[in-house]
Amino acid sequence: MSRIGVFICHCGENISRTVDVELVASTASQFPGVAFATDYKYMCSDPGQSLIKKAVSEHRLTHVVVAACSPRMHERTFRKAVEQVGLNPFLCEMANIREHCSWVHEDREEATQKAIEIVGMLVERVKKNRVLPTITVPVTKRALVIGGGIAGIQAALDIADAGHQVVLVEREPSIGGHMAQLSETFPTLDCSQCIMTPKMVDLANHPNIIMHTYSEIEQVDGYIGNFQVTIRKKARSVDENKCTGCGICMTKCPQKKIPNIFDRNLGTRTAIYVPFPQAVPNVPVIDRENCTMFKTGKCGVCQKVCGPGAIDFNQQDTLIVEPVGAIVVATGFELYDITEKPKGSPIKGYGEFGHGKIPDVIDGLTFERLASASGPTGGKILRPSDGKEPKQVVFIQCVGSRSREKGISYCSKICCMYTAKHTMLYHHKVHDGQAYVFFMDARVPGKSYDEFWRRAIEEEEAVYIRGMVSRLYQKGDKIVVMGSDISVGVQVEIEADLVVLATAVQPRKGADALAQKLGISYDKYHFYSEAHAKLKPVECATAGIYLAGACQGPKDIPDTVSQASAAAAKVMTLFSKDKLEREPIVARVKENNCVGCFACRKVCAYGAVEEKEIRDRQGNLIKMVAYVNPGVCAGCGTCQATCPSKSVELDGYTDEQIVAMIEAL
Amino acid sequence: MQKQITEANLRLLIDSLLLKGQRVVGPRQSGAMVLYEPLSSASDLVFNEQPRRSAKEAFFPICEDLLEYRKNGQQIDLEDIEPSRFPETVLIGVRPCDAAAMPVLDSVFSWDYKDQFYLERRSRTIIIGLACTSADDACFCTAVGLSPGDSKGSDLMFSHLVNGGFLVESHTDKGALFLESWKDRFTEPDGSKTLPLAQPEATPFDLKKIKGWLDDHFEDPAWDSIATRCVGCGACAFVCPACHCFDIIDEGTEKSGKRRKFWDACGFSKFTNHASGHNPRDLQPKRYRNRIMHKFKYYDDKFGQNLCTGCGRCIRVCPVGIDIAGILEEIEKK
Amino acid sequence: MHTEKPKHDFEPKIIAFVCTWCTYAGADLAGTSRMQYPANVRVLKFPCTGRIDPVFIIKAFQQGADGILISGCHPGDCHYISGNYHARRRFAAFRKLLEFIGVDLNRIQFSWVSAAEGGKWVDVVTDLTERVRTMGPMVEFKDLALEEQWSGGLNSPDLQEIYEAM
Amino acid sequence: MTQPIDISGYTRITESIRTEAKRILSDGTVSAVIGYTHVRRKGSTQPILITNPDDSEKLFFSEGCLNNLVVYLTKSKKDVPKTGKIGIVVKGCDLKAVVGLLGESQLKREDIYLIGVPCNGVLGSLINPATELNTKTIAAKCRECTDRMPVGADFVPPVELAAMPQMEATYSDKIAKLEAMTPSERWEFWKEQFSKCIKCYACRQVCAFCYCEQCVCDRNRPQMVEQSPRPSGNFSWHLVRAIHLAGRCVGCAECERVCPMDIPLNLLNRKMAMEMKELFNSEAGFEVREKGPLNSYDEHDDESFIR
Repeated sequence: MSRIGVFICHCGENISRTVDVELVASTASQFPGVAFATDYKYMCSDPGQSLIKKAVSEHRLTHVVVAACSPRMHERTFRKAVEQVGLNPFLCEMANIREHCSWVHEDREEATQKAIEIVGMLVERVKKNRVLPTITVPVTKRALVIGGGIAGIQAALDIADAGHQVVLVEREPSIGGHMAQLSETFPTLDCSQCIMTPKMVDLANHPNIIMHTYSEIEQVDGYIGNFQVTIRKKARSVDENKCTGCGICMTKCPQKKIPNIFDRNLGTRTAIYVPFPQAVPNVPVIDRENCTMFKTGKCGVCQKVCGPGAIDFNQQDTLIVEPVGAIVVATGFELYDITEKPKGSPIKGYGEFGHGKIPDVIDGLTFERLASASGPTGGKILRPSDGKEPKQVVFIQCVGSRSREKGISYCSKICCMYTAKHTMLYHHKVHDGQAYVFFMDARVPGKSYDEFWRRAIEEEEAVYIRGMVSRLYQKGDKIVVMGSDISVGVQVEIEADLVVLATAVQPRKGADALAQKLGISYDKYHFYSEAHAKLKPVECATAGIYLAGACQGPKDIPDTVSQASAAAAKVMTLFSKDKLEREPIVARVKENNCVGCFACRKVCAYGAVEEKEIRDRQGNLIKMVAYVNPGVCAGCGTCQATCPSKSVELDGYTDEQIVAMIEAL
Repeated sequence: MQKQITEANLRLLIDSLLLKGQRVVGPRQSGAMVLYEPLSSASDLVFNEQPRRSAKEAFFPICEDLLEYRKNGQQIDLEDIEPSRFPETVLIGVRPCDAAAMPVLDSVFSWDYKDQFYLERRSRTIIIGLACTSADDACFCTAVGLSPGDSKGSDLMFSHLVNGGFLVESHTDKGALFLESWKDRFTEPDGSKTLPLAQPEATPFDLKKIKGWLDDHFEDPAWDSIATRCVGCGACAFVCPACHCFDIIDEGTEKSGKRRKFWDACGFSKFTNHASGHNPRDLQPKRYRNRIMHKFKYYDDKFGQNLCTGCGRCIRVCPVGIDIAGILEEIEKK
Repeated sequence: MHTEKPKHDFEPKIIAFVCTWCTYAGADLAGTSRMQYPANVRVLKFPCTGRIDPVFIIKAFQQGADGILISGCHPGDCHYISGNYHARRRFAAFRKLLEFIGVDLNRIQFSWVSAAEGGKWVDVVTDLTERVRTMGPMVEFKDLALEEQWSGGLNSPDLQEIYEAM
Repeated sequence: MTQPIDISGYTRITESIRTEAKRILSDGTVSAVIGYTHVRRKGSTQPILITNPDDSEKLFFSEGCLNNLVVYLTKSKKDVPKTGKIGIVVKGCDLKAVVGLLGESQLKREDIYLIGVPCNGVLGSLINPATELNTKTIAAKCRECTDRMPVGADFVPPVELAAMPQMEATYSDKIAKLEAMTPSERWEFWKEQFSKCIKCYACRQVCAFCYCEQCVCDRNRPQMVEQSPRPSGNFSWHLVRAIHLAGRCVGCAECERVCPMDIPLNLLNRKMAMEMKELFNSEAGFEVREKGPLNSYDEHDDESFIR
């Protein structure tokens, strides 16, 4: 038999002005199961809480209802109070008679009657409340960072500096990502590699960081605090432990004409290669598609010249399982390849700019390589077709981006700034050259950004033309760019030597497949979705997984680094305790009743529902049932409303509790 | 005592009963089927079709209240249903296979515990049977020792006369009293012939032999082959004139509610479910076995009667075509 | 402030099923903003509209609700990612069923009320209350509760008299 | 005008079923076959489970083979052996239930061997089984059947279906009539129907989709649905069943057929199926679906009813 205590708060006069609190208390004292009821001026005050605690002890109360303000305000306060006198906090409920009653009704009689009914409802509910023990989940204090670009590097360094082990997985043979490809960076024009390479070296040398390059995520199991990540380490054909990075293999490799992808195919590389000279780790990889040994079985020059004997043609992919407690996803972006319509992509091709057909129509990243001192031209702006210095360069913004009809309706965010930067770099390197920019609007908010853009126009003499390019074609060694200047309403025609397209920023190919392995959600462009656009911008809805950088949406370097550090901070918060405590409002499966239709799993947004085998004592499989992982369940209860037999029940919001409230009305 | 009544007089009689405030229950059209229901006028009466449900619900309703509770502050008020308030009822046009079940049911309802709810209704009701003139291939009253003209359970027995009207025979004091108090409506028999009785195709079972087999074959593979097909609904039990299992449950809220008694069926999987979760009749053949055992062995052991009047209703409604007459035939041959 | 409120013959009972993150918070905001609305509504708090089972609606009608409000987060704002989307489908279907068996859908209101929309909460509750007030009591389910199968009823004419006499 | 329906093919179907059943039982393809067999009453049938190849002769197919045998494959029928592969005779309409159950993790395709029956229709009821199949006695579902040939079965008797006479769809007609009524007229209609219910649960027990271990309506803590067979509890029961079947019911109409009180239960299910189609463009039973319409969603679902 329950012995319920009901405590009616006056809230100064906030409640008592419109609600006859004494009447509510005296009526409540007559409710079945109520052992004690009283009212007090400020229930949340120290003396108020003491009053409750004393009553719990003196009247041997089993449940408590505090009728006061919104539970969103003080539920925690009162639950803590009853916990101090030995009552499970979940045996205390609040009846909201302030926000939902005294403040919104003037008629004293009506408000009092409503308050009595609200209290009655909660009294019936609390009778059905059960003791809920706090759920604790152990935390493995190791983090996985997926992606070795600036976002991944920053997040990994921050977490590692805090004293936790980090496993970093990079798909390419070297970390560095796109930032390693850039020439100079806005808005300060400092050399990208100068600020990037030290960080790469820091990462490689960090005692807390395990780096797996040329590796991919194979499988992710588990949940917050307890993930098991299987990593596929692709066969490099070079033993990382033996290789000294001397580079003789590359010098001797007879296959020298392979387009260098890192240089956007402008330069060439060998079949055994490091993507770029400052690569970390400085261990080459054999490109098996182009290696003579792999193609014909004859060559093996690299093996012969390698002193330490690091070359291993028989190396196989290996699978490594790493236990981690948190995952930072930092897989970055790629530029929209407008050469042709990508197969199976919802995004339409952009044939009209001649990219892929006219050699001197290049994209922004290619321009970065041209401008980079370590690039294929040594930092000279020379056009790809004939190596001549272009005197007229046309930059076209918003190629692909902000084009609903082409399938990408978002703004790629970084192009306005990098195009402005490109015009400056160009002007610095080709003093007699002229840069033209076709743009829709300039979107340059950010510290020192607008100033930077203005500088490009005002000091570096870039000509900005508001309007889009309608046609572009090769004429002799020139590229004729036709467009309209809508600010003055005239047609413009420019004979350019080089055209640079600011193509859209897109998530990495395969972002969706990775998301499915991780159990995180993504938008229609395959950018990963944060749990809340404003308040949880780095958390995924799946607990324990965090986002950093452009994989979540187009971002420039400052934003990326900020988000990476933020993600790291979230990981550190998670790692600050040995065990994760969470509110025990989670769904539980009644395995006796469950028939395993898994409707619950179909509606669970968190992937919290797993399959569980029920076996008899002899070990024979009796049936498969659903199992809700309490570490993953967020407590929304959609599973219960979906389950036809109500074999899954949300603690704290059971059918018994809810029906009790309905029946009290 | 034999009398005779014309159809017109019967209708007048029913209307007079209704006017007097008596409840008259008889077969009447209810949608596409015929059910035993209270008549609002004599013209409601339908004689040519067997009602879909048996007449047992006149004494053993589908659902009835037993008591009402109300919490008043900290105290609980109980209010019992007073069986003496049940209305005086004339149950008319009852098929012999339905009427015959009443004396059988009386045994169980007045055995160790006197069920006032059943017995009070029973004592306030006069049963007027009506001899059957048509049968279908599900009917098998003749196979279980009854006949389409059987007066078992009827206070008065009506038989159709060839030229219309009914021959009326009284079989109990209650019947005689009824004839006496409405004597204006009845006339002396004029020797008219009654319509020939229905002739169900069924040949009589050797019920002793069947029981003998049941006595020894609680465990038998035959149960699986008979009843694996049973889907476990209560249709057979609910249309049966003799099935009498019920459940009692409190329905209502924390504040007030009612204790209710309603039909239950041994075919339901939860029928024998224990609070522990254990179910001694865990599979459907065990449940169906109980249906046969109860009807032809347990009840016989206890009361010397069996719980089947051959009305054939369960055969007609069974979703999976289980034919109790066919099963008895099968057992008999064993 | 204190205008004389009109007294009505019929005060409908309105039961609101709301999610805790948006609509409950929106109703809280209406309170902190001291907005006024009819006192007929009783609020049942759920973690998410995804938790609201259609059976609760039937139960509420059986317990005498004259009007029902189901309200949660706007699409895309669900605290639990997609609970409100599931609820939207579930109730799109269930209301069709209710309509088909003869429940006047004017008695059921669905709404999205965010934590910032105290004013919308007031509007929704006020409109529903006023609408249901003009419709009168929801008698269907209440009458049903009093109905018996004939054999279980005690309602013969003379018994009625006896009861009335008592 | 009542027209006869040509079911001359059923004899050859019967032969074909027997041969196939014998074959798959003999060669060990299956451990049991679920089919139809004769009963004492002329024209009536009942389901049978055979394990001996010689018993194949007991199988047959006729216009009286109304049952959706798929219910025996579900977990609610615990006494049907669940070891080994089971052969089952299915009409096109029944096969849709198999498809639905596959999507709900209740069956594995490799565990069943489907003997599909080309079907010209079955009777509406077996209360008077010795009835000729014609446009009047045919089951309402057969009037608007589009699944006469079972698609995706492992074996289909090589029998050409006779042409069917034109028949008007009765469900959509009745639904339209109900929809044209006022709410209170509809309420009165259903009140009369549901008041007849005696809670025998035949509708639930024959349903291939009512495979719950514990029906929510049998639960008493809390009592979500009143168990007593009174109009009030009956209403809740049929509403809960309709909403639980919405988007899942494949329209085999067994619930309606077996109701001893003749409640037009399939009207509810057809209505919900129509709504599922209209609202979510979803139809049950045509393909194995990972998610049904009521456990999935689309961000752009209609919300014109939401304020």
